[in-house]
Amino acid sequence: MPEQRALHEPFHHPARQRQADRLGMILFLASEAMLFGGLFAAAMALRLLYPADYVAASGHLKLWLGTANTAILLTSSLMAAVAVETARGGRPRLSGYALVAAILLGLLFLGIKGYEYGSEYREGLIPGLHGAHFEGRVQHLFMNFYFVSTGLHALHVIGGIALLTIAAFSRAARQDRTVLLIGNAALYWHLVDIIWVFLYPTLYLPDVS
Amino acid sequence: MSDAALDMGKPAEEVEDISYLRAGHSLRSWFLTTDHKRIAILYLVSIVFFFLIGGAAAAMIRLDLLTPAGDLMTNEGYNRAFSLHGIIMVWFFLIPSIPNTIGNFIIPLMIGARDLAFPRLNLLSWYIYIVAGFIALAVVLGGGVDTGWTFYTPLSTMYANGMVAATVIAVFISGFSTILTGINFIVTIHKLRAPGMTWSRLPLFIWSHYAVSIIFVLATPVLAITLLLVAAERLFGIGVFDPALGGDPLLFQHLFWFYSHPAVYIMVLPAMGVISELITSAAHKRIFGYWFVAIASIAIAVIGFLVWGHHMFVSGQSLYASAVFSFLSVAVAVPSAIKVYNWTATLYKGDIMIDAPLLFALGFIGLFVAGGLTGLMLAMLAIDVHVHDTYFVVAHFHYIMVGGTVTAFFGALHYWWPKITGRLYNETLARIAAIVILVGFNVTFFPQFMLGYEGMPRRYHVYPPEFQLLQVISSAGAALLAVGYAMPAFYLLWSLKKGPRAPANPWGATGLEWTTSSPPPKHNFTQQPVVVRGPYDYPLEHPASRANA
Amino acid sequence: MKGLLIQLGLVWVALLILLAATVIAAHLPLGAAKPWISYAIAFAKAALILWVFMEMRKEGAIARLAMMAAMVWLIMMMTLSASDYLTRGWLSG
Amino acid sequence: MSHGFFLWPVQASHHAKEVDLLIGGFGVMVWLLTLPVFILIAVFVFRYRTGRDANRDHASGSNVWLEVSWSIIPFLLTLGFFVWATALYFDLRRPPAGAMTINLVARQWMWKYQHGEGAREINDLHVPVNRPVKLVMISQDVIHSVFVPALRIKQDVLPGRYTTMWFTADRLGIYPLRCAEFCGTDHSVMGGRLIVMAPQDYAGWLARNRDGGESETLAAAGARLFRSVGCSGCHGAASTVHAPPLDGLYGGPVGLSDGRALIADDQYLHDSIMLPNKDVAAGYRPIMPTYANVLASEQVNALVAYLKDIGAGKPGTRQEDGNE
Repeated sequence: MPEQRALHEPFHHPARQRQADRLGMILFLASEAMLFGGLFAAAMALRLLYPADYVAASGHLKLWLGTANTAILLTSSLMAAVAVETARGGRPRLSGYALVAAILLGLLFLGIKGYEYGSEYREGLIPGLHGAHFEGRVQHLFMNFYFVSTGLHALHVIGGIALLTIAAFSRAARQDRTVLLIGNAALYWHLVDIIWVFLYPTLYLPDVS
Repeated sequence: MSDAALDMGKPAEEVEDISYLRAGHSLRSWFLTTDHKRIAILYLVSIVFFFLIGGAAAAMIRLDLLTPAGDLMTNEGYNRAFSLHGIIMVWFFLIPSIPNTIGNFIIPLMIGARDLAFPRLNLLSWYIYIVAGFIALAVVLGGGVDTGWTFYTPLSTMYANGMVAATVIAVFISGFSTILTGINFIVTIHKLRAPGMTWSRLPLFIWSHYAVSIIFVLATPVLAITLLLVAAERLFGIGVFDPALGGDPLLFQHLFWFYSHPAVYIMVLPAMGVISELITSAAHKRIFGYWFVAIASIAIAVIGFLVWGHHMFVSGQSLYASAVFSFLSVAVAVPSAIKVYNWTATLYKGDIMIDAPLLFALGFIGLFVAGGLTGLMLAMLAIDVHVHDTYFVVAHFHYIMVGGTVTAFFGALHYWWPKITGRLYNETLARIAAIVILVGFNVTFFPQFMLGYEGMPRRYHVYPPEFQLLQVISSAGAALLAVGYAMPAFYLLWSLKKGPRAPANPWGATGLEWTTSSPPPKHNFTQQPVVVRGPYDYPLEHPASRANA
Repeated sequence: MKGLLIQLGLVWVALLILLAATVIAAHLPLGAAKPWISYAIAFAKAALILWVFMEMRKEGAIARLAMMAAMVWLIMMMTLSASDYLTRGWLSG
Repeated sequence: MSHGFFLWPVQASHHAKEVDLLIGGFGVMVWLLTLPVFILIAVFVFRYRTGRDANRDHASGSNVWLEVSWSIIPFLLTLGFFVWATALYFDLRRPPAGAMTINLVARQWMWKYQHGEGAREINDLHVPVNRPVKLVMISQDVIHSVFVPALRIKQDVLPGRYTTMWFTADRLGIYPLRCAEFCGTDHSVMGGRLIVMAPQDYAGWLARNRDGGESETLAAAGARLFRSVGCSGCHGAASTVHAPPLDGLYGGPVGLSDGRALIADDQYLHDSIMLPNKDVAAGYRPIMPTYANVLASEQVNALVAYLKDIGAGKPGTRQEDGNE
C-alpha cells in the first residue's frame, strides 16, 4: 500500500483530512486571486483615466514574447495536470517526467521574462534606471505598473516552481495515489497560470502596432 | 490503524482528563503548542498588550485635548499619537480580538472537534502576528508615523515624515495572519463538525465566525496589495496613487476601503455572534428567528463589500457612484436591524439571569444601535457632506468598534472565563464593571456626536475654544472608561488564584463547549460528542427545571 | 487514465487556439469592442483551466463556491470602482 | 471658557436649514424605531428575570411575518430619507448658471483664493451675501478639504484635479472655514474665515484690494501670461504652428484624436496645459510641451479664466472641427 500521509491531530479519517487540505488550498488560491485583483483594478483605473495613453504605452511591450510566455505557461499547466493524472493512475515515473517538464517550462518562462526585462532596459523603458526615457507620464506609470505586476507574478512563478520541485523530488508524493502534495502544487501552478492569462490582455494586447 | 476505528471516536486508552492548562508547563509547551486553546491564550495575552499600547495613546490624546491649544504635545506629536492609536487598535487589537482569542478557543469546542483543521497553521498565524506586532512596536520606538491609520495618498507616499514604509509592511504582514486564520476557520467549520452537527444546529457564534472568515480571506489580500503599492510608491516612486506622476489618489481610497469597510464587519460580526450566545444563555431560551440571524451574518459579510464608496462622498468621487453606494449602505443596515429585533424578541418570555454577561450584551445592543443608526445617517449623502471627517464620524465608529466590539469582547471573556480558566470570578464586581464601562463609554463618546455636528473636524490637535467644554466632558468620560476597563484586569486575574473552581456548566447553558470539563482536557472531549438536538435547546415550557438542575 | 490524458491534451489545444484567437483579434480594427473581446477570451481560458486542469468539475459545491466567490468579488470590485471612473465626467460643475 | 457652549451650529444658508431639517426628520424616525426596542428590552428583562413568577408559556421561536415586516418597514422609511438626502446632494453638486467663480488653491497649510475681479487673499474668503458663489478648487500637494460648518458643506480639494463646491450665503457674518481632511503636521491650524458681506461692502473690499497693486482681473492676468509664457506663439492668430485656436473653445464639445469627445471645461483646459498628451484634439499632433513644471496652480487658474473669457458666449465660432 502506498504511503499514506500521516493523519494529523484533529482528524479521524484520512479522506476527510484530504478534503480539508484541498479546501484550504483552494481558499488560499481565492485569496491570492484577490491579491492580484487589486492590481487589475488599478490597471482598469489607469486605462479609464488615460484611455489613449494607456493603449499607446502598451504598444512598447514585446507582444511576441508575451504571447510565447502565455503558450509556455499554458503548456506547463498541462504538464502539471498530466502529472496529477499519471500519479493518480499509479505511474509515478511518468508523473515525475511531467513535473520536470512543468518545472523546465516554468524556468523557460522566467528566462524569457528576464530577456524581456533586459531588452526593456536597453530601450530605456525601466523607470529609475540609467537611460530611462518615456514619451509621457502615463507611459512611465504604465511601465511602473508593468514591472510591479509582472514582478509580483514572477515571484509567484518562483514559488510555484519551488512547490513543483518538492513534489517532483518526493517519491512518496508521486506514489501517493490520492495526489495530495502534487495535486495542491498543481492547483497553485494553475492559479499562477490563470493570473498570467489575465495579465496578458491587460499589459500586452491593448495596442499591437 | 484502520480508518474505521478512527471514525468511531477515540479508543478507550486515549481517554484523558488532564486539562489543557496542566498538559505541560514548560515554555516550549506554550510557544510550540498546536493546541488551539493554548494558542488562544497566547493571542489573548498579546492582544491585551496591544490594547494597552493603543489605550495609552488614546489616553495621551484625551489628555492633550483638555485644552484648545493642545499643550501636552506638538502638532507633529499629536498626529503620531492618533496614528499609533488607530493602527494598533485596528490591526493589532480589534481585528484579531474576538476571532483569534474567543473564536480560536471556542469554535472547535462548539462544533465538537478536537482542534482547528490546521493546528500548525494556527500557531504560524500567531507568530506572523507577533512579527508584525514587533515591527509596529519598532516603528513606535523609532518615532512613529504621522499618516493616520488610513494612509491616504499622496500624504503617506510623498509628504509624511514618519516611518510609513515600515508601518505598512507591518500591517501587510499581519494581514497574512488574518488570512490564515480565516482559511483555518472555514475549513474547520466545513470538515470537522461532530456527527449530527448539521448546519441548522450550528451555534450562531459559528455562523458569524464563518461570515467573518469570508471577509478575512477575500478582503485582506486587497489591503495587502494596496499597502504593497504604497510601500513601493514611498520607496521607488511607482506613482499609481500619486497625481504628480499621473496616478489617482482616489484609486487608493477605493482599494483601501474595499478592504477597510468590510474590516468594520470583521470587527463587529464576531461580536454579534457573541451576543447571540450571551442573550440565549441568559434568557434560557431558544434564539428567536435562528435562520434570520444566521443568514443575516452572511448577508452582512456579502453586502458589506458593496458599500465602501460611502467613505468617499466628498472625495471627488462621481456623484452617481456616490448615490449607488448610499443606496447599498442603506441596504446593509437591514440585516443588522434584523439581529437587534431578534435579540429583543429572544428576551420575551425568557427566564432571564441578570449577570455580567447579560449586562455586557445589553450594553452592546444599546451602543451598537446608536452606532448603527448614526452610520445610517452617515450613509445619507447630504448629511454626510456636513459631518464627514468630523467628530461625528469618530463617535459613530467608536460606538461600533469600542461600544460594540470591545463590550462584546468583555462580555465573551466573562461568559467563557470559567470554561477557559476553570475559575469563577466575582460576579458583583463584574456587574459593576459592566455598568461603569457603559456609563464611561457614553460620557466619552456621546459629546463627540455633538462636537461633530457643530463642526469639529477629526484629527485636530488645536481646536476652537468653543468646543472645550464638550472635549473636557469627553476626556473625563475616558478616565471613567479606563477605570471600567481596568477593573476586570484585577478581579479576573484575582480569580485565577483565589476564584472558586468552576463547574462544567456554570450558566446552565446549552452548547457542546459546556459538556466538557472546565477547563477542557487537551483534546477537548474525552469522547467524541454526537449531536442530536439543535442549538439553544432550552426547556422552553419548563423554565423551573433549571432550578432543579 | 489514457482517456483523461487525451482530454487534457484537447483542452490544451483549445487553450492554444484561444490564444491564437486573442492575438488575431488584437490585430483587427474592432474599436471599443477590443478590450471586451480580449477579456472574454481570457475568461474562457481561465474557465477551461479551472474546470478541467484544476478539476473543479470533480470538486464539491464548497470548493466551486470558493473559486466562484473570488471571481464574483473581483467583479464587484471592478464594477463599483468603474462606476466612479466612468461617470465622473457626467456632471461637470 | 469664555466662548461658552452652544448646541446647534449657525445656519448661514438655505442649504444649511435643509440639512438640519433632514437630520431632524431622520432623528425623529430613529427615535421612533429604537425607543420601543429599548423599552421592550428593559420591560422584558425586568418582567422575565429569573425567579419572578411570570407567564412564560408558548414563547415562539420564530415568526416569518414579523421578521419580514421589521426588515421591510424600516428599510422603506429609510429609503424615503435616502431620496431626500440624495436630491439635496445633487443640488449641492449643480451650481446655478449665474454663480460667480472664485478659484481656490490649497497647500500645506493655507488656502489661497483668486477672485475673478483680480483680488487675491489667503485663508480668509470674502463673498457677497445672497449671491451664488462657486469655488473651483485644486491642491498643490496633498488632499485637503474645505469645510464650512455654518453652510453644512464640505468638499475635498485634490492635487491635479479641479473639484467644485457652491453655496449662497444668506446671512451676513464671519464663519469659520476649516480643513477637514488630514493633511499633515499643521492640519489642525489650517483654517480661515468665510466673511459674508453686503454687496456694496464686497464691491468696496474688491476695489480696495485692487488698489493694493492688483489692478487687473484674473482673466487679464491670464491674458498677460498667455503672451509671456509663450502660449500665443502657437495658439495666436498669426502663428504658423498648427495648433488649435482657443477663441470660443470653452464650454463647447471637443472631438479628440482617439475618437472620444468631451466638453472643454476647466479640467480639460487645466489638463491640456499640464498634461497636453492626455486628450489631444482631433486633427492635431501631440506636439505641445507640458507646462507642469513651469506654471503654478494660480497661474493655470489665471490662464483658464482668460480662456473662459475668450470662449464665453461665442459657441459655434470654434474652427477645429472643420479644420482638417
